Amino acid sequence: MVTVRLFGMTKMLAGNQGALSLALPDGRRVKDLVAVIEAAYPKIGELLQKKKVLVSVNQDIAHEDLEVRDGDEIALLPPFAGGNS
Amino acid sequence: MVTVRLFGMTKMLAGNQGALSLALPDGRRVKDLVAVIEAAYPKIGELLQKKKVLVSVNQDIAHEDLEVRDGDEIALLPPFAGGNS
Amino acid sequence: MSLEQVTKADQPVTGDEAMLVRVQREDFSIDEELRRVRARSKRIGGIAIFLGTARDRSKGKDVDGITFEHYEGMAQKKLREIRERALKDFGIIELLILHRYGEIGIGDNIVLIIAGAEHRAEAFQACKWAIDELKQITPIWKLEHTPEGEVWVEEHP
Amino acid sequence: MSLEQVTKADQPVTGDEAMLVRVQREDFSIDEELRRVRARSKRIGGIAIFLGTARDRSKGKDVDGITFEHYEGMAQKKLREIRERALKDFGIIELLILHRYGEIGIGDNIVLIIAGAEHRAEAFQACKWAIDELKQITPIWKLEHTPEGEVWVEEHP
Repeated sequence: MVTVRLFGMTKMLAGNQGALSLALPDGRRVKDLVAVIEAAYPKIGELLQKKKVLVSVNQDIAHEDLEVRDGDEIALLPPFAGGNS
Repeated sequence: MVTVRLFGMTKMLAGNQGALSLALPDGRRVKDLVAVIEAAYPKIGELLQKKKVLVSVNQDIAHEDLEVRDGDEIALLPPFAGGNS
Repeated sequence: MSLEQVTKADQPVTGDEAMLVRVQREDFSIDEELRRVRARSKRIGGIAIFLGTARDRSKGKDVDGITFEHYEGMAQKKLREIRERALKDFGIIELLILHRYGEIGIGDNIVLIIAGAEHRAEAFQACKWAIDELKQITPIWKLEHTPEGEVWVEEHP
Repeated sequence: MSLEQVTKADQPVTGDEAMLVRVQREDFSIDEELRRVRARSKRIGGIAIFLGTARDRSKGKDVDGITFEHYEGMAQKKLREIRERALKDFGIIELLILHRYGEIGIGDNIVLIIAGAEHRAEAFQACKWAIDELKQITPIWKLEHTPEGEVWVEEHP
Protein backbone atom coordinates (compact mmCIF):
# COMPACT_ATOMS: atom_id res chain seq x y z
CA MET A 1 0.00 0.00 0.00
CA VAL A 2 1.14 3.52 -0.73
CA THR A 3 -0.32 6.72 0.64
CA VAL A 4 -1.04 9.56 -1.78
CA ARG A 5 -1.66 13.04 -0.41
CA LEU A 6 -4.30 15.24 -2.06
CA PHE A 7 -4.63 19.01 -2.25
CA GLY A 8 -7.05 21.60 -3.59
CA MET A 9 -9.17 20.32 -6.44
CA THR A 10 -7.82 16.75 -6.27
CA LYS A 11 -8.90 16.59 -2.64
CA MET A 12 -12.31 17.92 -3.64
CA LEU A 13 -12.64 15.37 -6.51
CA ALA A 14 -11.87 12.56 -4.07
CA GLY A 15 -14.74 13.52 -1.78
CA ASN A 16 -12.58 15.76 0.45
CA GLN A 17 -10.23 13.03 1.51
CA GLY A 18 -6.80 14.39 2.41
CA ALA A 19 -5.05 11.19 1.30
CA LEU A 20 -5.68 7.91 -0.52
CA SER A 21 -4.31 4.50 0.49
CA LEU A 22 -3.77 2.47 -2.67
CA ALA A 23 -2.57 -1.04 -3.43
CA LEU A 24 -0.24 -1.30 -6.43
CA PRO A 25 -0.82 -4.83 -7.77
CA ASP A 26 0.73 -4.42 -11.27
CA GLY A 27 4.01 -2.57 -10.85
CA ARG A 28 5.82 -0.04 -8.73
CA ARG A 29 6.31 2.86 -11.13
CA VAL A 30 4.54 6.22 -11.07
CA LYS A 31 2.58 5.24 -14.21
CA ASP A 32 1.25 2.15 -12.41
CA LEU A 33 0.09 4.36 -9.58
CA VAL A 34 -1.57 6.71 -12.08
CA ALA A 35 -3.43 3.74 -13.64
CA VAL A 36 -4.84 2.73 -10.25
CA ILE A 37 -5.98 6.32 -9.57
CA GLU A 38 -7.58 6.60 -13.03
CA ALA A 39 -9.65 3.48 -12.37
CA ALA A 40 -10.83 4.63 -8.96
CA TYR A 41 -11.17 8.40 -9.60
CA PRO A 42 -11.82 9.03 -13.33
CA LYS A 43 -12.02 12.82 -12.94
CA ILE A 44 -8.61 12.96 -11.29
CA GLY A 45 -7.39 10.53 -13.96
CA GLU A 46 -8.48 12.95 -16.66
CA LEU A 47 -6.51 15.80 -15.04
CA LEU A 48 -3.47 13.51 -14.75
CA GLN A 49 -3.76 12.64 -18.48
CA LYS A 50 -3.86 16.36 -19.39
CA LYS A 51 -0.85 16.99 -17.11
CA LYS A 52 -2.95 19.46 -15.18
CA VAL A 53 -2.36 17.38 -12.11
CA LEU A 54 1.24 16.29 -11.48
CA VAL A 55 2.59 13.53 -9.26
CA SER A 56 5.30 14.39 -6.76
CA VAL A 57 7.51 11.83 -5.05
CA ASN A 58 9.47 13.02 -2.05
CA GLN A 59 8.55 16.64 -2.76
CA ASP A 60 9.81 16.73 -6.35
CA ILE A 61 7.77 16.38 -9.54
CA ALA A 62 8.17 12.77 -10.67
CA HIS A 63 8.60 11.21 -14.12
CA GLU A 64 6.10 8.43 -14.95
CA ASP A 65 8.91 5.85 -15.01
CA LEU A 66 10.18 6.66 -11.53
CA GLU A 67 9.95 3.67 -9.18
CA VAL A 68 7.91 4.16 -6.05
CA ARG A 69 9.52 2.79 -2.87
CA ASP A 70 8.08 2.04 0.54
CA GLY A 71 7.99 5.14 2.66
CA ASP A 72 8.08 7.54 -0.30
CA GLU A 73 6.06 10.70 0.18
CA ILE A 74 3.65 10.84 -2.78
CA ALA A 75 1.19 13.60 -3.66
CA LEU A 76 -1.13 14.71 -6.46
CA LEU A 77 -0.57 18.38 -7.25
CA PRO A 78 -3.23 20.46 -9.03
CA PRO A 79 -2.13 23.59 -10.95
CA PHE A 80 -0.27 25.92 -8.61
CA ALA A 81 -1.85 29.25 -7.77
CA GLY A 82 0.41 30.90 -5.23
CA GLY A 83 1.18 34.59 -5.19
CA ASN A 84 -1.84 36.44 -6.45
CA SER A 85 -3.14 36.54 -9.97
CA MET B 1 18.92 92.93 -10.52
CA VAL B 2 17.98 89.28 -10.61
CA THR B 3 18.40 86.74 -7.83
CA VAL B 4 19.93 83.39 -8.67
CA ARG B 5 19.60 80.51 -6.21
CA LEU B 6 22.53 78.14 -5.71
CA PHE B 7 22.64 74.52 -4.59
CA GLY B 8 25.20 71.83 -3.81
CA MET B 9 28.49 72.38 -5.63
CA THR B 10 27.47 75.71 -7.18
CA LYS B 11 26.77 77.04 -3.70
CA MET B 12 30.17 75.74 -2.58
CA LEU B 13 31.93 77.31 -5.58
CA ALA B 14 30.36 80.68 -4.76
CA GLY B 15 31.78 80.65 -1.22
CA ASN B 16 28.70 79.03 0.32
CA GLN B 17 26.32 81.77 -0.69
CA GLY B 18 22.75 80.48 -1.08
CA ALA B 19 21.98 83.06 -3.78
CA LEU B 20 23.60 85.68 -6.00
CA SER B 21 22.18 89.12 -6.79
CA LEU B 22 23.28 90.05 -10.30
CA ALA B 23 22.84 93.08 -12.54
CA LEU B 24 22.16 92.26 -16.21
CA PRO B 25 23.54 95.27 -18.12
CA ASP B 26 23.72 93.70 -21.63
CA GLY B 27 20.49 91.84 -22.21
CA ARG B 28 17.73 89.91 -20.50
CA ARG B 29 18.20 86.42 -21.86
CA VAL B 30 19.48 83.36 -20.01
CA LYS B 31 22.71 83.51 -22.04
CA ASP B 32 23.31 87.09 -20.84
CA LEU B 33 22.88 85.91 -17.28
CA VAL B 34 25.32 83.06 -17.92
CA ALA B 35 27.89 85.54 -19.27
CA VAL B 36 27.66 87.63 -16.09
CA ILE B 37 28.10 84.51 -13.92
CA GLU B 38 31.09 83.33 -16.00
CA ALA B 39 32.83 86.64 -15.44
CA ALA B 40 32.24 86.66 -11.70
CA TYR B 41 32.58 82.91 -10.95
CA PRO B 42 34.80 81.25 -13.59
CA LYS B 43 34.53 77.78 -12.04
CA ILE B 44 30.73 77.88 -12.16
CA GLY B 45 31.07 79.30 -15.69
CA GLU B 46 33.09 76.27 -16.74
CA LEU B 47 30.40 73.90 -15.43
CA LEU B 48 27.73 75.93 -17.25
CA GLN B 49 29.75 75.65 -20.49
CA LYS B 50 29.98 71.88 -20.10
CA LYS B 51 26.23 71.72 -19.37
CA LYS B 52 27.04 70.08 -16.06
CA VAL B 53 25.24 72.95 -14.38
CA LEU B 54 21.86 73.90 -15.82
CA VAL B 55 19.85 77.10 -15.42
CA SER B 56 16.24 76.83 -14.30
CA VAL B 57 13.69 79.59 -14.63
CA ASN B 58 10.49 79.20 -12.66
CA GLN B 59 11.38 75.62 -11.77
CA ASP B 60 11.88 74.38 -15.31
CA ILE B 61 15.16 73.91 -17.15
CA ALA B 62 15.60 77.00 -19.35
CA HIS B 63 16.91 77.40 -22.90
CA GLU B 64 19.70 79.99 -23.31
CA ASP B 65 17.44 82.22 -25.42
CA LEU B 66 14.66 82.40 -22.83
CA GLU B 67 14.02 85.96 -21.67
CA VAL B 68 14.34 86.58 -17.96
CA ARG B 69 11.60 88.72 -16.45
CA ASP B 70 11.35 90.55 -13.16
CA GLY B 71 10.23 88.24 -10.40
CA ASP B 72 11.33 85.06 -12.20
CA GLU B 73 12.67 82.34 -9.93
CA ILE B 74 16.13 81.51 -11.26
CA ALA B 75 18.53 78.79 -10.06
CA LEU B 76 21.78 77.08 -11.02
CA LEU B 77 21.35 73.31 -10.83
CA PRO B 78 24.38 71.01 -10.47
CA PRO B 79 24.06 67.37 -11.64
CA PHE B 80 21.16 65.71 -9.82
CA ALA B 81 21.94 62.91 -7.41
CA GLY B 82 18.64 61.94 -5.80
CA GLY B 83 17.70 58.39 -4.99
CA ASN B 84 20.80 56.46 -4.12
CA SER B 85 23.55 55.42 -6.46
CA MET C 1 32.95 28.43 -0.71
CA SER C 2 30.86 30.24 1.87
CA LEU C 3 28.56 28.59 4.38
CA GLU C 4 25.63 30.01 2.45
CA GLN C 5 26.60 28.23 -0.73
CA VAL C 6 26.75 24.77 0.81
CA THR C 7 23.29 25.08 2.37
CA LYS C 8 20.97 22.77 0.44
CA ALA C 9 17.35 23.61 -0.21
CA ASP C 10 16.21 20.23 1.08
CA GLN C 11 17.92 20.63 4.44
CA PRO C 12 15.82 22.56 6.94
CA VAL C 13 17.57 25.80 7.83
CA THR C 14 17.78 27.13 11.35
CA GLY C 15 17.86 30.48 13.10
CA ASP C 16 17.85 33.69 11.07
CA GLU C 17 17.79 31.93 7.73
CA ALA C 18 14.62 30.05 8.61
CA MET C 19 12.92 33.42 9.16
CA LEU C 20 13.82 34.49 5.62
CA VAL C 21 11.65 31.79 3.99
CA ARG C 22 8.28 31.18 5.61
CA VAL C 23 4.78 29.91 4.90
CA GLN C 24 2.56 31.11 7.70
CA ARG C 25 -1.06 31.76 8.62
CA GLU C 26 -0.37 35.05 10.43
CA ASP C 27 -0.20 38.45 8.79
CA PHE C 28 3.18 40.17 8.63
CA SER C 29 4.64 43.67 8.94
CA ILE C 30 6.72 44.86 6.00
CA ASP C 31 8.81 47.09 8.30
CA GLU C 32 9.64 44.11 10.49
CA GLU C 33 10.58 41.86 7.57
CA LEU C 34 12.69 44.67 6.10
CA ARG C 35 14.63 44.85 9.35
CA ARG C 36 15.60 41.18 8.93
CA VAL C 37 16.89 41.77 5.40
CA ARG C 38 18.70 45.01 6.21
CA ALA C 39 20.37 43.48 9.25
CA ARG C 40 22.29 41.17 6.91
CA SER C 41 24.61 43.88 5.50
CA LYS C 42 25.42 47.59 5.56
CA ARG C 43 26.30 47.22 1.88
CA ILE C 44 22.59 47.17 0.89
CA GLY C 45 21.58 50.29 -1.04
CA GLY C 46 18.68 49.15 -3.22
CA ILE C 47 15.75 47.11 -1.96
CA ALA C 48 12.98 45.91 -4.28
CA ILE C 49 9.83 44.58 -2.68
CA PHE C 50 6.80 42.80 -4.09
CA LEU C 51 3.67 42.64 -1.99
CA GLY C 52 0.70 40.67 -3.30
CA THR C 53 -2.69 41.48 -1.81
CA ALA C 54 -6.19 40.09 -2.25
CA ARG C 55 -8.12 42.01 -4.89
CA ASP C 56 -11.91 42.32 -4.78
CA ARG C 57 -12.18 41.14 -8.40
CA SER C 58 -10.61 38.31 -10.37
CA LYS C 59 -11.10 37.81 -14.11
CA GLY C 60 -14.24 39.93 -14.07
CA LYS C 61 -15.86 38.21 -11.08
CA ASP C 62 -16.41 39.65 -7.60
CA VAL C 63 -14.38 37.95 -4.91
CA ASP C 64 -15.37 37.99 -1.23
CA GLY C 65 -12.29 36.23 0.13
CA ILE C 66 -9.61 33.67 -0.60
CA THR C 67 -8.33 30.52 1.08
CA PHE C 68 -4.78 29.38 0.37
CA GLU C 69 -3.75 25.77 0.89
CA HIS C 70 -0.12 24.64 0.72
CA TYR C 71 1.84 21.41 0.74
CA GLU C 72 3.68 21.72 4.05
CA GLY C 73 7.32 20.87 3.58
CA MET C 74 7.42 20.93 -0.22
CA ALA C 75 6.22 24.55 -0.33
CA GLN C 76 9.01 25.64 2.03
CA LYS C 77 11.55 23.58 0.11
CA LYS C 78 10.63 25.26 -3.19
CA LEU C 79 10.79 28.71 -1.62
CA ARG C 80 14.23 27.92 -0.20
CA GLU C 81 15.33 26.84 -3.68
CA ILE C 82 14.08 30.15 -5.07
CA ARG C 83 15.98 32.14 -2.42
CA GLU C 84 19.20 30.24 -3.06
CA ARG C 85 19.02 30.53 -6.83
CA ALA C 86 18.25 34.24 -6.53
CA LEU C 87 21.27 34.76 -4.26
CA LYS C 88 23.48 32.83 -6.67
CA ASP C 89 22.20 34.15 -10.01
CA PHE C 90 21.42 37.83 -9.45
CA GLY C 91 24.31 39.16 -7.36
CA ILE C 92 22.00 40.26 -4.58
CA ILE C 93 22.81 40.33 -0.87
CA GLU C 94 19.62 38.90 0.62
CA LEU C 95 16.18 37.65 -0.38
CA LEU C 96 13.18 37.07 1.86
CA ILE C 97 10.06 35.15 0.77
CA LEU C 98 6.89 34.84 2.79
CA HIS C 99 3.55 33.37 1.78
CA ARG C 100 0.41 33.16 3.88
CA TYR C 101 -2.06 30.29 3.99
CA GLY C 102 -5.58 29.95 5.35
CA GLU C 103 -8.36 32.52 5.06
CA ILE C 104 -7.39 35.85 3.49
CA GLY C 105 -9.79 38.80 3.49
CA ILE C 106 -10.07 41.28 0.62
CA GLY C 107 -7.24 43.82 0.79
CA ASP C 108 -5.11 41.59 3.03
CA ASN C 109 -1.50 40.55 2.47
CA ILE C 110 -0.82 37.29 0.62
CA VAL C 111 2.83 37.20 -0.38
CA LEU C 112 5.95 39.27 0.30
CA ILE C 113 9.30 39.20 -1.48
CA ILE C 114 12.17 41.47 -0.44
CA ALA C 115 15.39 41.58 -2.47
CA GLY C 116 18.29 43.58 -1.02
CA ALA C 117 21.27 44.46 -3.22
CA GLU C 118 23.98 47.07 -3.52
CA HIS C 119 22.19 48.62 -6.50
CA ARG C 120 18.60 48.69 -7.61
CA ALA C 121 18.87 46.90 -10.98
CA GLU C 122 19.80 43.55 -9.42
CA ALA C 123 17.23 44.01 -6.66
CA PHE C 124 14.41 44.56 -9.18
CA GLN C 125 15.52 41.66 -11.38
CA ALA C 126 15.73 39.20 -8.49
CA CYS C 127 12.44 40.33 -6.96
CA LYS C 128 10.56 40.03 -10.25
CA TRP C 129 12.12 36.66 -11.03
CA ALA C 130 11.33 35.31 -7.57
CA ILE C 131 7.60 36.08 -7.70
CA ASP C 132 7.33 34.67 -11.24
CA GLU C 133 9.17 31.52 -10.13
CA LEU C 134 7.11 31.22 -6.96
CA LYS C 135 3.95 31.04 -9.05
CA GLN C 136 5.49 28.37 -11.29
CA ILE C 137 7.01 25.91 -8.85
CA THR C 138 5.50 26.36 -5.38
CA PRO C 139 2.73 23.94 -4.35
CA ILE C 140 0.19 26.48 -3.14
CA TRP C 141 -3.46 26.50 -4.17
CA LYS C 142 -6.12 29.18 -4.12
CA LEU C 143 -9.81 28.79 -3.39
CA GLU C 144 -11.77 31.90 -4.33
CA HIS C 145 -14.99 32.66 -2.49
CA THR C 146 -17.42 34.40 -4.84
CA PRO C 147 -21.14 35.21 -4.63
CA GLU C 148 -21.71 32.18 -6.91
CA GLY C 149 -19.73 29.77 -4.76
CA GLU C 150 -16.19 28.54 -4.20
CA VAL C 151 -13.76 27.70 -6.96
CA TRP C 152 -10.21 26.34 -7.01
CA VAL C 153 -8.31 28.71 -9.26
CA GLU C 154 -6.19 27.51 -12.17
CA GLU C 155 -3.71 30.24 -12.97
CA HIS C 156 -2.17 28.38 -15.91
CA PRO C 157 -5.00 26.58 -17.68
CA MET D 1 -12.16 63.48 -17.66
CA SER D 2 -11.55 62.57 -14.04
CA LEU D 3 -10.50 65.02 -11.37
CA GLU D 4 -7.14 63.28 -11.26
CA GLN D 5 -6.46 63.96 -14.93
CA VAL D 6 -7.01 67.70 -14.68
CA THR D 7 -4.66 68.07 -11.69
CA LYS D 8 -1.56 69.88 -12.92
CA ALA D 9 1.88 69.12 -11.56
CA ASP D 10 2.58 72.80 -10.96
CA GLN D 11 -0.50 73.29 -8.82
CA PRO D 12 0.06 72.36 -5.20
CA VAL D 13 -2.13 69.41 -4.27
CA THR D 14 -4.02 69.19 -1.03
CA GLY D 15 -5.16 66.52 1.41
CA ASP D 16 -4.45 62.87 0.71
CA GLU D 17 -2.75 63.52 -2.59
CA ALA D 18 -0.19 65.82 -0.98
CA MET D 19 0.82 62.92 1.27
CA LEU D 20 1.56 60.77 -1.78
CA VAL D 21 4.43 63.01 -2.95
CA ARG D 22 6.73 64.32 -0.23
CA VAL D 23 10.24 65.59 0.39
CA GLN D 24 10.83 65.46 4.12
CA ARG D 25 13.57 65.40 6.73
CA GLU D 26 11.89 62.76 8.92
CA ASP D 27 12.24 59.03 8.49
CA PHE D 28 9.18 57.08 7.32
CA SER D 29 7.50 53.73 7.99
CA ILE D 30 6.90 51.56 4.95
CA ASP D 31 3.83 49.98 6.58
CA GLU D 32 2.32 53.41 7.14
CA GLU D 33 2.99 54.59 3.58
CA LEU D 34 1.59 51.31 2.24
CA ARG D 35 -1.64 51.99 4.12
CA ARG D 36 -2.03 55.27 2.21
CA VAL D 37 -1.61 53.55 -1.15
CA ARG D 38 -3.82 50.58 -0.33
CA ALA D 39 -6.58 52.82 1.00
CA ARG D 40 -7.04 54.16 -2.54
CA SER D 41 -8.63 51.00 -3.96
CA LYS D 42 -9.65 47.43 -3.14
CA ARG D 43 -8.73 46.61 -6.73
CA ILE D 44 -5.00 46.64 -5.91
CA GLY D 45 -3.45 43.15 -6.08
CA GLY D 46 0.20 43.79 -6.94
CA ILE D 47 2.38 46.34 -5.16
CA ALA D 48 5.98 46.98 -6.20
CA ILE D 49 8.15 48.98 -3.82
CA PHE D 50 11.59 50.46 -4.16
CA LEU D 51 13.43 51.48 -1.02
CA GLY D 52 16.80 53.20 -1.36
CA THR D 53 19.06 53.12 1.69
CA ALA D 54 22.48 54.58 2.49
CA ARG D 55 25.26 52.10 1.74
CA ASP D 56 28.53 52.13 3.65
CA ARG D 57 30.51 52.19 0.40
CA SER D 58 30.22 54.18 -2.82
CA LYS D 59 32.41 53.57 -5.88
CA GLY D 60 35.01 51.77 -3.77
CA LYS D 61 35.21 54.44 -1.05
CA ASP D 62 34.02 54.17 2.54
CA VAL D 63 31.10 56.45 3.35
CA ASP D 64 30.29 57.60 6.88
CA GLY D 65 27.10 59.45 6.09
CA ILE D 66 25.21 61.45 3.48
CA THR D 67 23.54 64.85 3.36
CA PHE D 68 20.81 65.46 0.80
CA GLU D 69 19.92 68.96 -0.31
CA HIS D 70 16.88 69.72 -2.47
CA TYR D 71 15.37 72.64 -4.33
CA GLU D 72 12.21 73.21 -2.30
CA GLY D 73 9.25 73.60 -4.61
CA MET D 74 10.90 72.39 -7.81
CA ALA D 75 11.74 68.99 -6.27
CA GLN D 76 8.13 68.47 -5.24
CA LYS D 77 6.90 69.67 -8.63
CA LYS D 78 9.09 67.14 -10.47
CA LEU D 79 7.99 64.31 -8.19
CA ARG D 80 4.34 65.23 -8.81
CA GLU D 81 5.04 65.12 -12.55
CA ILE D 82 6.53 61.64 -12.14
CA ARG D 83 3.50 60.42 -10.21
CA GLU D 84 1.07 61.79 -12.77
CA ARG D 85 2.95 60.37 -15.75
CA ALA D 86 3.21 56.99 -14.03
CA LEU D 87 -0.55 56.96 -13.36
CA LYS D 88 -1.26 57.90 -16.96
CA ASP D 89 1.30 55.73 -18.78
CA PHE D 90 1.47 52.45 -16.83
CA GLY D 91 -2.14 51.62 -16.01
CA ILE D 92 -1.46 51.58 -12.29
CA ILE D 93 -3.88 52.58 -9.54
CA GLU D 94 -1.62 54.64 -7.26
CA LEU D 95 1.98 55.77 -6.90
CA LEU D 96 3.65 57.23 -3.82
CA ILE D 97 7.05 58.95 -3.91
CA LEU D 98 8.96 60.09 -0.86
CA HIS D 99 12.50 61.44 -0.62
CA ARG D 100 14.33 62.51 2.52
CA TYR D 101 16.68 65.48 2.85
CA GLY D 102 19.20 66.47 5.50
CA GLU D 103 21.61 64.15 7.31
CA ILE D 104 21.22 60.43 6.55
CA GLY D 105 23.12 57.81 8.55
CA ILE D 106 24.51 54.62 7.02
CA GLY D 107 21.73 52.04 6.64
CA ASP D 108 19.00 54.66 6.87
CA ASN D 109 16.13 55.22 4.44
CA ILE D 110 16.59 57.71 1.59
CA VAL D 111 13.82 57.20 -0.94
CA LEU D 112 10.60 55.21 -1.18
CA ILE D 113 8.45 54.50 -4.21
CA ILE D 114 5.28 52.42 -3.97
CA ALA D 115 3.35 51.46 -7.11
CA GLY D 116 -0.02 49.78 -6.62
CA ALA D 117 -1.73 48.07 -9.56
CA GLU D 118 -4.19 45.30 -10.26
CA HIS D 119 -1.37 43.06 -11.46
CA ARG D 120 2.33 42.91 -10.72
CA ALA D 121 3.74 43.57 -14.21
CA GLU D 122 2.45 47.16 -14.34
CA ALA D 123 3.44 47.75 -10.72
CA PHE D 124 7.04 46.68 -11.36
CA GLN D 125 7.29 48.69 -14.59
CA ALA D 126 5.95 51.87 -13.01
CA CYS D 127 8.10 51.53 -9.89
CA LYS D 128 11.30 50.97 -11.85
CA TRP D 129 10.52 53.80 -14.27
CA ALA D 130 9.73 56.19 -11.40
CA ILE D 131 13.04 55.71 -9.57
CA ASP D 132 15.01 56.01 -12.85
CA GLU D 133 13.11 59.18 -13.71
CA LEU D 134 13.49 60.59 -10.20
CA LYS D 135 17.26 60.38 -10.56
CA GLN D 136 17.13 62.11 -13.95
CA ILE D 137 14.83 65.07 -13.36
CA THR D 138 14.55 65.82 -9.64
CA PRO D 139 16.71 68.64 -8.22
CA ILE D 140 18.22 66.77 -5.28
CA TRP D 141 21.93 66.74 -4.46
CA LYS D 142 24.05 64.40 -2.41
CA LEU D 143 27.04 65.27 -0.23
CA GLU D 144 28.96 62.18 0.80
CA HIS D 145 30.91 62.25 4.06
CA THR D 146 34.02 60.07 3.72
CA PRO D 147 37.15 59.64 5.86
CA GLU D 148 38.93 61.89 3.29
CA GLY D 149 36.37 64.68 3.47
CA GLU D 150 33.08 65.74 1.91
CA VAL D 151 32.24 65.52 -1.75
CA TRP D 152 29.21 66.54 -3.83
CA VAL D 153 28.39 63.46 -5.85
CA GLU D 154 27.94 63.58 -9.62
CA GLU D 155 25.91 60.53 -10.59
CA HIS D 156 25.98 61.34 -14.31
CA PRO D 157 29.44 62.77 -15.04
